[in-house]
Amino acid sequence: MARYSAFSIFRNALSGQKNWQRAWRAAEPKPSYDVIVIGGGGHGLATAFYLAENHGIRNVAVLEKGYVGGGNVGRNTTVIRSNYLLDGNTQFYEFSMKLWEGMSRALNFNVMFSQRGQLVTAHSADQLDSFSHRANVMRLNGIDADILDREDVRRLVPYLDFSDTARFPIHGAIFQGRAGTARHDAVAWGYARAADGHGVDIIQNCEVTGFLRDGDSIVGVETTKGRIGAGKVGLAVAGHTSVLGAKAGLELPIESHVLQAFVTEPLKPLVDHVVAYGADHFYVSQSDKGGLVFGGNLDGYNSYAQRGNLGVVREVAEAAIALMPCISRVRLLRHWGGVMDMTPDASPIICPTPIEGLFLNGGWCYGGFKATPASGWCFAHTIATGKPHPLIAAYGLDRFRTGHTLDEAGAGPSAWLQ
Amino acid sequence: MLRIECPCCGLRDHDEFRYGGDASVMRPAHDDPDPQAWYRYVYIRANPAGLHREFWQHVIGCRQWLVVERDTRNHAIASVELARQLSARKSPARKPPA
Amino acid sequence: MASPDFSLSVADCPLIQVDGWDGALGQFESSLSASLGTKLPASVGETVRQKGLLVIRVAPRRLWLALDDGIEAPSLAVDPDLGCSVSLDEGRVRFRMAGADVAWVVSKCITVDWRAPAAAPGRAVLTSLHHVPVLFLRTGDTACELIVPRSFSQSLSDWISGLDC
Amino acid sequence: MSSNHKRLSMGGRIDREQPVEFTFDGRSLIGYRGDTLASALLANGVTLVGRSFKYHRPRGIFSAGPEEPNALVTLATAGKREPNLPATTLELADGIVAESQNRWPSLAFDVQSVSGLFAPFLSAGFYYKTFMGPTRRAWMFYEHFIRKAAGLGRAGSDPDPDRYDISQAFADVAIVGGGPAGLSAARAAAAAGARVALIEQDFLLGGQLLAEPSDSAAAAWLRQAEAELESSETVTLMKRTTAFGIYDGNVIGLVEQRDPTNPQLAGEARQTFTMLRARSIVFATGAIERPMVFSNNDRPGVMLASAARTYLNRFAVLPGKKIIVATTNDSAWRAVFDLADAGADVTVADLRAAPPAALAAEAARLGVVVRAGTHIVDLRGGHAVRRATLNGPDGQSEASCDLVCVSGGWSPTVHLTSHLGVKPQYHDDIGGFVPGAFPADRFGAGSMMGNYSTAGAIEDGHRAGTEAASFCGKSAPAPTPSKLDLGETATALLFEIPSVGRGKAFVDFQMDVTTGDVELAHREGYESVEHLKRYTTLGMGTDQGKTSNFAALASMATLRNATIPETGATTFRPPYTAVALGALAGRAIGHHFKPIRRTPMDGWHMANGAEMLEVGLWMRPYFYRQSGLDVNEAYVAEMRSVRQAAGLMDISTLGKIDVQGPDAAIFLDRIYANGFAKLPVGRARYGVMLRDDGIVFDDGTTTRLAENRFFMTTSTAKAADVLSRLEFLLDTAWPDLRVAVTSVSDEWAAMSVAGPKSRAILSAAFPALDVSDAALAHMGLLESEWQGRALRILRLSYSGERAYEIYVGATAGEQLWTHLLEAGRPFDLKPYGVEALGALRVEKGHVAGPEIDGRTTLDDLGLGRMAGKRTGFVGDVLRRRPAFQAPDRQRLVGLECIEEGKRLRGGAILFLPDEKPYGHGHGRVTSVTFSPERGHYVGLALLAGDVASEGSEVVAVYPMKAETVRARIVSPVFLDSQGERLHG
Repeated sequence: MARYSAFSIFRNALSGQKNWQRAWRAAEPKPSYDVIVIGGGGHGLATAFYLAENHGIRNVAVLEKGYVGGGNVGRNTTVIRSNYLLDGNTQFYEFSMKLWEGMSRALNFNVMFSQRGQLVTAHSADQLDSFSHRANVMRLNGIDADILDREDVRRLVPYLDFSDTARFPIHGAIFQGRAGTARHDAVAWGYARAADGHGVDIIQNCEVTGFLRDGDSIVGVETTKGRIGAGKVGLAVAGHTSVLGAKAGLELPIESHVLQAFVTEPLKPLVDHVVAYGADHFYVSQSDKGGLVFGGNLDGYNSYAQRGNLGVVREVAEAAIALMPCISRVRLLRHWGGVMDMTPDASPIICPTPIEGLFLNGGWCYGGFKATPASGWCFAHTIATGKPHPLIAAYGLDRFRTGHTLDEAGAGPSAWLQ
Repeated sequence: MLRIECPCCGLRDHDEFRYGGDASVMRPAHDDPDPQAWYRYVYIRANPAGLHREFWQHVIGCRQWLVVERDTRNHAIASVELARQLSARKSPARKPPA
Repeated sequence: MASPDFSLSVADCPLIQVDGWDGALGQFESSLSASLGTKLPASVGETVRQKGLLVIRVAPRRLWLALDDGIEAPSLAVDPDLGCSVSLDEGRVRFRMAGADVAWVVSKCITVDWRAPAAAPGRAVLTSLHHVPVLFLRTGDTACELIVPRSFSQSLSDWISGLDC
Repeated sequence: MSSNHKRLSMGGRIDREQPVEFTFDGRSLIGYRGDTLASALLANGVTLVGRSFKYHRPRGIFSAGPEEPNALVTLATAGKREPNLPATTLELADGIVAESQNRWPSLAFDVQSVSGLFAPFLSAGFYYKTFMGPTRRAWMFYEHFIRKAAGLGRAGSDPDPDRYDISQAFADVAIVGGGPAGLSAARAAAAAGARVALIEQDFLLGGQLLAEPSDSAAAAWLRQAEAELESSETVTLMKRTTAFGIYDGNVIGLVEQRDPTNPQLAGEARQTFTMLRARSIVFATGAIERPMVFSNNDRPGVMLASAARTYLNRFAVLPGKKIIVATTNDSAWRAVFDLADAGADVTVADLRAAPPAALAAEAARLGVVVRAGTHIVDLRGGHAVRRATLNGPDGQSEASCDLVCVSGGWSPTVHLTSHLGVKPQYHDDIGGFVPGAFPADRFGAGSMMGNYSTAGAIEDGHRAGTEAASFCGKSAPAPTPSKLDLGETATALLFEIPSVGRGKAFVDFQMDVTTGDVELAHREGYESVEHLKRYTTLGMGTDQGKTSNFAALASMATLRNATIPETGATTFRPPYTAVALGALAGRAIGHHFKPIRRTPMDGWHMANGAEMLEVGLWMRPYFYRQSGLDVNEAYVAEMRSVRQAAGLMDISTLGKIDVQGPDAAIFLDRIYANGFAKLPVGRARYGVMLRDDGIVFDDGTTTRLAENRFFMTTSTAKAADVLSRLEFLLDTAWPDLRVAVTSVSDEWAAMSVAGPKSRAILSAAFPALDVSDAALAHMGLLESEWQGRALRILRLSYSGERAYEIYVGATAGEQLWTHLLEAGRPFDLKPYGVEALGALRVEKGHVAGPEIDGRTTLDDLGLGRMAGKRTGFVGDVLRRRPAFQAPDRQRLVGLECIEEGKRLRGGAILFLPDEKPYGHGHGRVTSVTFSPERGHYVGLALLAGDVASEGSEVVAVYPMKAETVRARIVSPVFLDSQGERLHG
């Protein structure tokens, strides 16, 4: 695989761009693999890459029902942060952050990880106290975090509403300087190309329709491209985990819900950070192309439809103007929906399953993008060794039975309220 | 925007309703001591890509809880009934509690 | 519309709510009907007017009795085996809205089709005004009322009037 | 050059009596009423209008509608800056100040246009392949410059001075598009008896009919249709209104622009966002002409053929004198004839070897040069086209020109129909995508269905309008439509990309995507349509690729050696055209973002120095300002006054629920963890509700008013959730229980009188009531009347002091409040706010929001004894799960600061004294207060059971302030553990 570099661009420019190779091969399935990863999104591709890179397992296929990166990895608002409160989450997301920091160079693909800092506004002394609790936990776990007062926030993001007419005046904020955004598609493509470079077969337009069994064990999959044998099967199909889980006989505490995302027309730089509104559901950043990329709350009912409700569009716009009155004349260019696996505690499920040979990676709720590298890393470890990686020890399926749930928001077991 | 035909109030916008989740799971009796039954009721969901029976409350309206059958792939609503009527149908010989 | 032909006045809104029990509804309603001296509205959204009293069905087993200004509350003795009543004398406010442009104002506030039979004079619609539950009462060709929770009433009247609050 | 030197002296739909002044890049210009900004610029000979996104290439006006990729301007009136607006859709009005964008220092001389020189290096996706070193954070360095170069216009930084409105609308039949098909559908549906809303984005109805001469038969047909619809009572004509999206429930999102030419509307909402609920929808959205692909096809002076015809016939602008029309189909010939008729020197380059003879004959009659089998290979001219290189049967030749009109066929406008998942289907016979099968309540008509003749569109519209009305049950017999035949010939509309020259050939003008980029994407394996879009940024511009999608798709299909349907179709997402966020927010801005909830005593608080605090939607007194005291001093002063004399607190925000019925007691027994069935009438009890998963849901007191009647209070935050939950259980789980629950939160003003002198104050305030301890014991109830309103006095304490909660009808709330203050004056009664309330409860060890955080159980909060051995209540079974019984489970403790001069803070993390503070510690401080009683800070904490032994020390670590404080673990009740004050 030819390396990407400024020099390769220069050389190819002189030869009329005729010598670039495919980013990954157009593979067709072999009869069997050591590991099949179902799902050619960020998590599945990262898993395949780390199986090869960290564990030397190269006889791997990634099966994607559509095209690589066509699911949530290419539909999200690209925020990356590691500001988690609960033991079990904090270290996992910080590990992910560290992987992000080296990702472009590790993959030789610029994923444009931009550590521009993320802040969440606080609107009362109590809310700022609870943010301080979080920030304290972060610092005590070696993660950068700061608490800002109103004037600090004003200096950093003067375009927020500091006027007397603000319905929920800004009191302060929690800030993580290392947080930021990345180019979502590049993450999928970068992992695909790097995994392909290690010999992984990436097979697009290949939908898994069932599982092959030997007794109680899963030994392969049925697909639209025929039967494929596998030593182990890893499931990484965000949004559709229940559907495929059901085919394998797994009963899961997951509901699929739509989360909408929005982008405005491209503008000259206006928002230099990731900003989230602590009084309502709204978060925004500005892409390198110039569009303001933002989102809000779940639509709030089970859905696989990848489209949202007009009422939510309106609510998100209201929150946008409440936080940033100056974007009232900025125009919404496009909005779309992604299907989220919501769990009853808003934390993921990533573990071996009760079914021999089947491993599960799902339930990422609306936070899967930032977890992509650590999820792939830990899932690869779990598949390779058969045992959960220590960083995902808390993400077992059994926690709902035992009560060891990780409910960051304390919102309770109704998935749509998370 | 989803619109739901409330059996009492007619076709109303989504934002007048409160979602109540999967209506196909059976709530155990209030004094059922079986942890497995409660675990399944609270956590396990079929989550179908297709017809889904679900609770909605017309909370900004008649406040009745409804059971709606809706296709999760395209949001088309097949039926709406008062939850209370459904429960009555299930146990026609209701008797007042002792 | 620069200055719509529209007026808004605000008044107290004494109400009595009565509920019948599931299973005893027929008995409950005939007894209530007898003590009020009027038939009851059959379905949600229908109203019946009787001597300064507007009977509104707000749910399958729930009625509101709205009293006109200065009308004494009827004494209701609800048999506890049939249902119950609760006075809602203090918690709501009545917005009286009228004028040639009232339909235009309503269209900016609530999701009610002014021209639909369900919103014809004499009908009631439970709906939301800026997230707040309200009862819309169509009182005439160019008149209606909104019964709104007292705690939100100032905010909502500012909203309707297009005022900053 | 004289003003309007390209304007014809006659014709068009402009009003020459009404000149309109505007400026473009500082130049004052004149247009006419009826112009768009684009037509006025063209009339004034302005051909260079903008710069492209990536290469900063000069661009002109390409279209006459919302598909415009190039002519984007910023409206730059002070305080009302609005970037990226297509000049082709801006209705000209006095005072428009327009600026070109994406150029510096000027449009004609743009420094960044040198990026064109680097174009070979800036191929699609080049940034994925570089900028990765030398350090890990290198991208942050490069990104700074890339961000500055990217983006199109610049947004304003001030709040928007304009207003927006939101409107709710209803119709039987909504018709999107006011062209021939839409007009015909509206007439048919209205005649059938349906209520019709006709939506047209333009400020004139007519669609493509507006491109017909203003004295033609088409114009007469249009006038008649419009007059008929305007006079119909059941038709609402919505001009200047864009249907930006179709959503579930047949809800159409509309944005209506205020008429900018009517000065009387200046104070009205700039835009109105309407949610139109339609029983059926007719899509008559027309079609968009496709460009042709050749080298330098983006030069200013290249224009869609239909646009040129529109500028000529609608706006009376002849945009060129020496014109080449390049086409693949018949439709562009109509432009040829009209332009020639208007006096231009026209050459047609038709890709087809043999264009229809009738067309050629008419061309000959008009002196038009016809070059069959010929296409443009390349264009020259910087700021305006000058010469074209043509390639035909006789080889290459050159031709001079000042305008190039192009037509690569038409693409039906299927954007809206696909928002709800109707997949476009490719039809070979028209060479384009039309909507697939509609559901029963949606219909298509006219050119959006591939029916390209006017006569056909009118018939089609009539059918669709009739069927849509019939779907709504309206089928009064409709008259036959009035016919209009413009004699268009219908032939297959080919799309083909012939050989291109050496210069860049653009498929997406705005995003600067070329055929070379498509080739590169293909070469690198980004072959699916979605990969192509994402890798090359195709279709990602403000025009959403309205003119580019098909060309790119065709180009990829050729490369993959596949058919167009095999290559795929893109999914269109709303909005169809960009929508201002302010319009979507409407009036819900500023204070109106969320409704404000006020207690009956709000006016008093405001008038008496209260600092108000937003608590959910409520406004509550935070503390009362006293001279010279900050919040920390003020709340402590308020605490002292409660502890030493008495305080008055507005607690009207508590949720209040009336629970009635023969089974009310049984019901409460099930929903509370502690029992209520045995509660005597006239007594209150503190209760805790759990969620089904065993976690604490809410707490409050419930009082038994009568055998079958209870008065429940909930926390302020959970009031609505609790009521819905109760209704859920009654409707779905226990419909056999005869219980009615009703929110009475707004019925009652509620206030708490707390402190040692509270009873005396009550006696003074209610001389007629017996409030002695015998008559009103702790947890007792007294019901009475005050000023004709119901009065309930509950003896309950949150602060630990003797205290009474007084409930009175809301209309008398403020009156009673002032009455109590008056009666309490001799006893030093002072109002206190939520900060003091919170502090008082911490001192007393009562849990609240910070402890009931959605993760704690009854046992965690030290309340396990409330449930005792009870079973059968909500949450009972799952609260027994193993995790909740673990020895290191965090439980409620009290903490006492033991370092002089230091303080505890909520959110501090707890470690053992000899531990290195790292990780999550053993727990955290949840709530703190300065305790005037103890003279130092005390707090509540959740601390792991295996380290929480009373009397031992912990260290509270607070890195945000670099603080480490030693504290002793104590009982959470800091005050009066025997409860003597309750009775004192």
